[in-house]
Amino acid sequence: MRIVCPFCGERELGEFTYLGDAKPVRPAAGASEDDVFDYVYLRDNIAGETTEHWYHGGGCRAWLKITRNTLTHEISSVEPAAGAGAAKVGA
Amino acid sequence: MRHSIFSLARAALSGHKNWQRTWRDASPKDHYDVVIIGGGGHGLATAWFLASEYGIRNVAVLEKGWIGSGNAGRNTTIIRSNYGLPGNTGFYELSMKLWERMEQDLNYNTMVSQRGVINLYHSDAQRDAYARRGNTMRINGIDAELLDLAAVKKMMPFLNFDNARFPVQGGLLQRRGGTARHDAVVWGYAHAASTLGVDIIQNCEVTGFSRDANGKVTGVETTRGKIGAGKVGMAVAGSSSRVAAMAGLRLPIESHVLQAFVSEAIKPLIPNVMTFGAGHFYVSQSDKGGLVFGGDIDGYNSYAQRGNMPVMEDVCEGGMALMPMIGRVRLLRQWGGIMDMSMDGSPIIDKTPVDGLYLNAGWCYGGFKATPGSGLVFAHLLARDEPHKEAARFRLDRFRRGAMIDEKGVGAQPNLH
Amino acid sequence: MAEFSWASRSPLEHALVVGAYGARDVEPGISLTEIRNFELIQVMARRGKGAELARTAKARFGMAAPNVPKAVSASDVTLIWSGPDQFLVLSKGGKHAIDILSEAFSQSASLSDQSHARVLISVSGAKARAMLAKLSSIDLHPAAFPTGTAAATSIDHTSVNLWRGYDRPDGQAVFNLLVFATFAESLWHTMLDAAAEHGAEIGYSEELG
Amino acid sequence: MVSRAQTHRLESGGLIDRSAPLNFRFDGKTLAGFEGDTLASALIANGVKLVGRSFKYHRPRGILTAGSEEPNALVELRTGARREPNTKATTAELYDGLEAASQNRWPSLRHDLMAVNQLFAPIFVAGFYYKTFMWPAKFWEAIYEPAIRRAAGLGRAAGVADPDHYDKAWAYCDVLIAGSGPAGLAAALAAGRSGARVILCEEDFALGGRLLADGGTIDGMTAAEWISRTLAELTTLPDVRIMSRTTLFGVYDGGTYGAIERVNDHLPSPPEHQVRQRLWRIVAKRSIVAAGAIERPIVFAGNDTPGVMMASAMRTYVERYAATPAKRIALFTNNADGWRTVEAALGAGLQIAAVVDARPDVSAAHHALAAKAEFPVLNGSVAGVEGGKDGVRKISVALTGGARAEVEADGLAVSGGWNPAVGLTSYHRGRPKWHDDISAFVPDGAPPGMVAAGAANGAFGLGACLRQGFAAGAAAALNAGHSGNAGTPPVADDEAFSLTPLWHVAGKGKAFVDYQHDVTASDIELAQREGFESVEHLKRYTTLGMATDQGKTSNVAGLAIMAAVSGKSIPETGTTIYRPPYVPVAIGAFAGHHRDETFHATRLTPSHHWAAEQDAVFVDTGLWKRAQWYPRAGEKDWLESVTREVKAVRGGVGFCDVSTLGKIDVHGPDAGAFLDRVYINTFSSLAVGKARYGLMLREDGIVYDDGTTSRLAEDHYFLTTTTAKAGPVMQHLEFCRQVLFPELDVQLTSVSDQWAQFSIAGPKTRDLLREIVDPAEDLSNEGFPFMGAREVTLRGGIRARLFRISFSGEMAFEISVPARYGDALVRNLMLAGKPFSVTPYGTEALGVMRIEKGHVAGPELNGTTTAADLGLGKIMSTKKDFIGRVMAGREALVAPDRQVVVGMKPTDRARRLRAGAHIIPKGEIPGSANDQGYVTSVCFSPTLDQWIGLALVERGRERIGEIVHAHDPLRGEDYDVELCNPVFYDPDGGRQRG
Repeated sequence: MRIVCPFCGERELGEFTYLGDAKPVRPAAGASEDDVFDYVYLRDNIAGETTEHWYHGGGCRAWLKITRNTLTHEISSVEPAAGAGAAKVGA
Repeated sequence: MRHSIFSLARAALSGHKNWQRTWRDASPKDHYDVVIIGGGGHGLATAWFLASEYGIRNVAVLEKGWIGSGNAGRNTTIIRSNYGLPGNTGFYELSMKLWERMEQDLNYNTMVSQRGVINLYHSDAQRDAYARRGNTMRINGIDAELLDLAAVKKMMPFLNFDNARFPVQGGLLQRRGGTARHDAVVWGYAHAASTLGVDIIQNCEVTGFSRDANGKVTGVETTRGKIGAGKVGMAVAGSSSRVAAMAGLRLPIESHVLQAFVSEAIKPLIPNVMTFGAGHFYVSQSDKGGLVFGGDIDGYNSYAQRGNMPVMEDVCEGGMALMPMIGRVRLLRQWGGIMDMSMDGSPIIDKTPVDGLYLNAGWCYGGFKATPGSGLVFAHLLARDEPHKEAARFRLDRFRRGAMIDEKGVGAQPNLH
Repeated sequence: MAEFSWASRSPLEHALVVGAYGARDVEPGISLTEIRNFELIQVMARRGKGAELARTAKARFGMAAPNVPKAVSASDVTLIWSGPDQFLVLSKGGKHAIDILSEAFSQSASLSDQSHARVLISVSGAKARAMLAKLSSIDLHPAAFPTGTAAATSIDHTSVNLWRGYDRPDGQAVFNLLVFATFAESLWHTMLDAAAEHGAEIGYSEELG
Repeated sequence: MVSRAQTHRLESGGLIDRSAPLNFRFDGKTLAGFEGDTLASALIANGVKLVGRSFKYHRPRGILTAGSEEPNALVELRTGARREPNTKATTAELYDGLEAASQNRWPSLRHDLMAVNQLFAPIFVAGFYYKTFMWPAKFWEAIYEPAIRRAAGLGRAAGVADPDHYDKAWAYCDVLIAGSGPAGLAAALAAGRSGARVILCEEDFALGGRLLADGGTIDGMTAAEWISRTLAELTTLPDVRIMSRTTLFGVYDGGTYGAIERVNDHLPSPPEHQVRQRLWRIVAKRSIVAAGAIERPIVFAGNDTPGVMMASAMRTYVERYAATPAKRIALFTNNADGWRTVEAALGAGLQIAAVVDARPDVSAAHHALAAKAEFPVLNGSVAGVEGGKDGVRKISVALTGGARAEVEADGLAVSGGWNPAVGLTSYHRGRPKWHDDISAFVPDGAPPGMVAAGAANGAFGLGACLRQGFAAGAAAALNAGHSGNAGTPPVADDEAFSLTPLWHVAGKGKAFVDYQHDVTASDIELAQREGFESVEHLKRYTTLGMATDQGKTSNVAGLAIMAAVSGKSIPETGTTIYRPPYVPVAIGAFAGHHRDETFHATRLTPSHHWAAEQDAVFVDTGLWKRAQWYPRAGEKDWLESVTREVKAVRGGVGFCDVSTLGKIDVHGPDAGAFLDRVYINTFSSLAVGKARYGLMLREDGIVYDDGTTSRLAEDHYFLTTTTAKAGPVMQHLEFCRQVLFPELDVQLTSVSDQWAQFSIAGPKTRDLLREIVDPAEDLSNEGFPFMGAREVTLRGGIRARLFRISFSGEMAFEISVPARYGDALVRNLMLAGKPFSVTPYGTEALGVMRIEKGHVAGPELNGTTTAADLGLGKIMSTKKDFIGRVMAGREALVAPDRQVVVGMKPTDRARRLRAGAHIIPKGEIPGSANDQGYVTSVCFSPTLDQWIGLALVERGRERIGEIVHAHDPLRGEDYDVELCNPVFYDPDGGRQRG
């Protein structure tokens, strides 16, 4: 697989580490055990296009949101995580 | 025809014209007591145990392709019961005991070969972890031996002892572990189950579930029409999430590619099954002579049944670190199977929140060796509506309760298990 | 009271043997040179301070810090892109040491001293690309990796910063590698293995190229 | 001049260099060949017909093909450590002194006793072993299996370490081309002229593909002339790279391709500093598969007799190698192309015995040729072959209409048509499409960026190959962004291709489909009868196509026969899934440089070489080499050394390199708030100049990592991790920073390699430090209290950081200096420490002291324990959100009967403890029901003068003082231990605060 890092350009798979589905969002402080359980354990595990967290640890150390087809491994989009670099987010 | 050297000789005289189909090529009936989705080893074993142990013979096994076309036909054929955590230990030993009588049970030679499985260790910490595991096995009546360096050298003089990056210090050996001929296991269960009246229906893909007013599953919709069922059991590791989704369920499972490799056939070189403790590499040699080996999963969710190159290299690096004598042996074929990677690395065998739907999933790497045990405990669950005692910890709600069975201790990250 | 010496010791001091290495029957195709004793500061913009950092950097170094994978040089300093909103400051002689830069960038960036965390190796020669093709997955074709291109990448599963400096007087391309100090000896041997068939000239220098 | 031995070598012609004679040995017999030969062509030139034995029946086999599709002619090439089993004689390049041996025979190739298997052939049918060898159960491992294993397996591996080196490299191009035949060369011309970066891979050592044997006229030149002109032009193009002896074996995601270059396999051994083979990962924007087609056999009785050869192979040997497989040749064909072999044979002055053509009509031209050369053209099929070890003697022909005929011949050329090489195009699980006009499967789509051209695409005419190749090359270049002028395409005529499908000639005697695995037509019929109708079942049940030739000659014939017996069409029957690699690849090549000691990189601490000078014993921890202990003359074992080191620390002062800890600069205004969310305890409240122990959980509530973190400034924390988790924790923190909490203004930088860090411990620590640290620095308990952390100046002006933290339980500091001063610091510590007999200590002594002190480490942080299990529940804040807080509260993780950390010591003080023993209530018989925990860490405590340990035990903390049973059946040990407070040493901590 080749991933086009938005900061570094196209790089080989070995530079990246996979975390998993980027859809689940970490519940805010005070969330119930059920909500956090859902976030930590349950997955759609889609056969087809899905958005995932990847880490360019062997490169610029940016976390990326990658939309990839799990049937073909084709990658349709790569975006930096909200807090990659010095991006100003929220407050 | 009952199999024996005599029947074979008789058949030879008649030019093998009289052999029957190994299993009946059945067409779907309107209704079965139990419908099992998935014509792999687990599904067929479940059907056979339902028929032979629990007297339930009005059973259908539905396979979307040809039987054994999933992970049953894509694994590295290893059998062992060297697990360390309560839940796994007893279950895999139950499975091992069933392996030991499989050929007589099925009247089919599945080439169960108890040539020994050794996990090599390369550090004191690893030795201590194996000691803990081996003692768990012994306490549960399972054979286990902790070998020191001298014993390993004696057993496998061909390993790299002299200039290794991570020298071998010893190993945890289970002599009763070994290999079996994976396809033969599928055909053997199909043969025996079919003989007892089980319908094996190939090229029949499940496209949905029939539910009644209360949401109870009453059957399945398939590419060969609706089929009614008293109970429906899922044994579709690799596709569990997709099939469960048809019933509105989300599972603590991800699908990952695990590659396997086979070398050209060579004369006997490796006597047993070995796992390298300092890298991703395990190997055995098939009766045909090929080195059958593998390593880590590719590391990202995938339903593409093919492997990528970095892992292929990683596995061969492990092989060359452990035994540089295989450098000139050629890799013949590379393939990939889709693993049901659960959130704690252990399987799930349980009723689901959907009435009438039963789940057998999350096998990670353990699927093949679990085949007979999985068949028995899943049949028990389907027949009795309560878990078999050796599967009592494989409940779906264990994640919610915090009762994970995490042999590797890596937590809810399936690609690390 | 004992008298102490505080000799600075390069992580390659043990492994680096000056002279020829590998194939002798050929004209050495590669020269491998370690550059010793430099200052290297990691500069990372604080949240929302990217623009401010850029301004400060321009004022400080008289040139814009790279915001894409490039390396730019002035007489006394090289700025190497190392990731989004961050760059490395490579210099000698203390003019751009951590204390001084921390002062200058206190409002816009977080700085970490990496002077001792990296080893700097320069690879050049007719076979440099052939050798690096065994180590690096980066396309170093002149069209794909012109002078001044930088990459944060990996060699042997270890992070490195790679950039193409000014060509040698003889026109040969020069590739600079910053590698982690504790990996350096191991990587050095890997580089020697990759270079051996082409014949290598080994040396070290106190001068930044 | 032609060596006398080469009885089957033509006086002239061919691409061999008669001025470069080579000697080689086959089964001990010395033979001669020429440069440009393969082992196979040289054997043929020497009149050798019998080359190998088959897998199951050990039938005599000869050479069937002239390429990598060869199923029969497999040899053990080279000797000793370089022996390579199953090497195809048809691709092995001849070199002077080559040694080859036939395989899978005993005692000799001519007299193979294993051939008795043929007598049992009626029983050894497909799948026979599934039906027997079951009784008694124990006999499988003892008797049947070893016998089967010995009989199977073809060649013998060397069994000792491969002495050669391999490496791996990356290459990039716009257009990658597989194959240097007419289509491949034309593609390279078009793409190269357009200005694209081109890589062309050819597995042969000579470029030209079928042109080398079949010739032809291109642009009015001979094929040979055209090849040399084309290569000349290609070398003038700046970015065209031609890689011969290189096979493109696989295609992976994102346009990454695998190729194997046989750099030095044509030499007895690689020259110094050079590799044997190199694995290439080629990244290409576009690729063109011009890998040609493979001629397929026809299945008939005796088709495996030595001397039966593919028609195209036979003319390859005649035309390219000037070697004559036979003197009097018969041809069995179902297509016009086979006749080329007749033309080639006649051209070389060989005799044609007859042509057996299954087609109803043979062209007038061919009839004329037959008349001219005076050989009969028989309309029908070959039904049997008389012959054996020494080759073909007679062929019996079933004539259309039922009559039979016999033909005397010493060689039979067979052509059943051609199968496009669809491997590469199908490796992403693509299924090729059946084309009736050529009765073959042709690529139907391909992985992204790939197209097939020429014979690989079902275009069998020379003109068509050139046109398709050229067009594909131009298009690929354009798609890759190069629009230069591709010029004019090379031109040639298209031969007529007519074929009548014929797969299997029914008749008596074994008719082989898969030669190497001895799969016969009747095996396929049996499989169908038993329900193994799916091609995947067929393959698995009969092993069809699973041999080293990967079914290149057998798969299509096999499924055609299956189609016939099951009454389906060939497309309905379908193909199996195509799997890489295209040709078998040495495992060593996939490993490259990463084997033996260079399997993984090695990390060295700043004091490594100093420690080596002290003869330290090193231990691997992750990638690190760490000093484990420092033996001294006269010490009899590690225990004595470690005990001395511990006593020296507890009684005086010692130091240990702890640079392997992960070190992370946490910068920014929100650094404190950030740490509050990743640690279970609070750091925003930590005062500048102070250090604090911190514990991290995973989001699932299980302990992840621990370490001390110091606040060096308002907006700067210095965080340390365990050695093992340094990398993963950095990744985790970046995830928290970039994904989970992007609103926080915090920056992270690994400074692990920047600092050389040493723990200095023992009552005399201050005395030693005062020698090192500038006198102006206040190191008193007041000036530098326990858990203090600040920058100091050392004598000589070096800046350093001091942390008053203790892992050993002694009065201790950790000192860190910039890494290149690490070596100097150690030497200065030794110098300054002389008066206090300062003692360097290793990881073993470190471990002993942490166990004495009850500190948890790796064995306790095993990924299944909670903070409470480790006795650290009390530091978990309840006032804030942090990673893992909620999941840590799940019922099973807070259950009262969890296994928790507790200390233990044997009731018999002399008893040695071992980690991994299990804890059973005293007096009970061990079983899964009363298996209450296990020993995690043990050591001999010099301080308590006995073995002590830590264990995870059910309700352990409530059971302090209880005598329990340590059960260790693996090591045959059983003994009583007393559960106790895990802090064995200085429980109130006075020493470290003092």
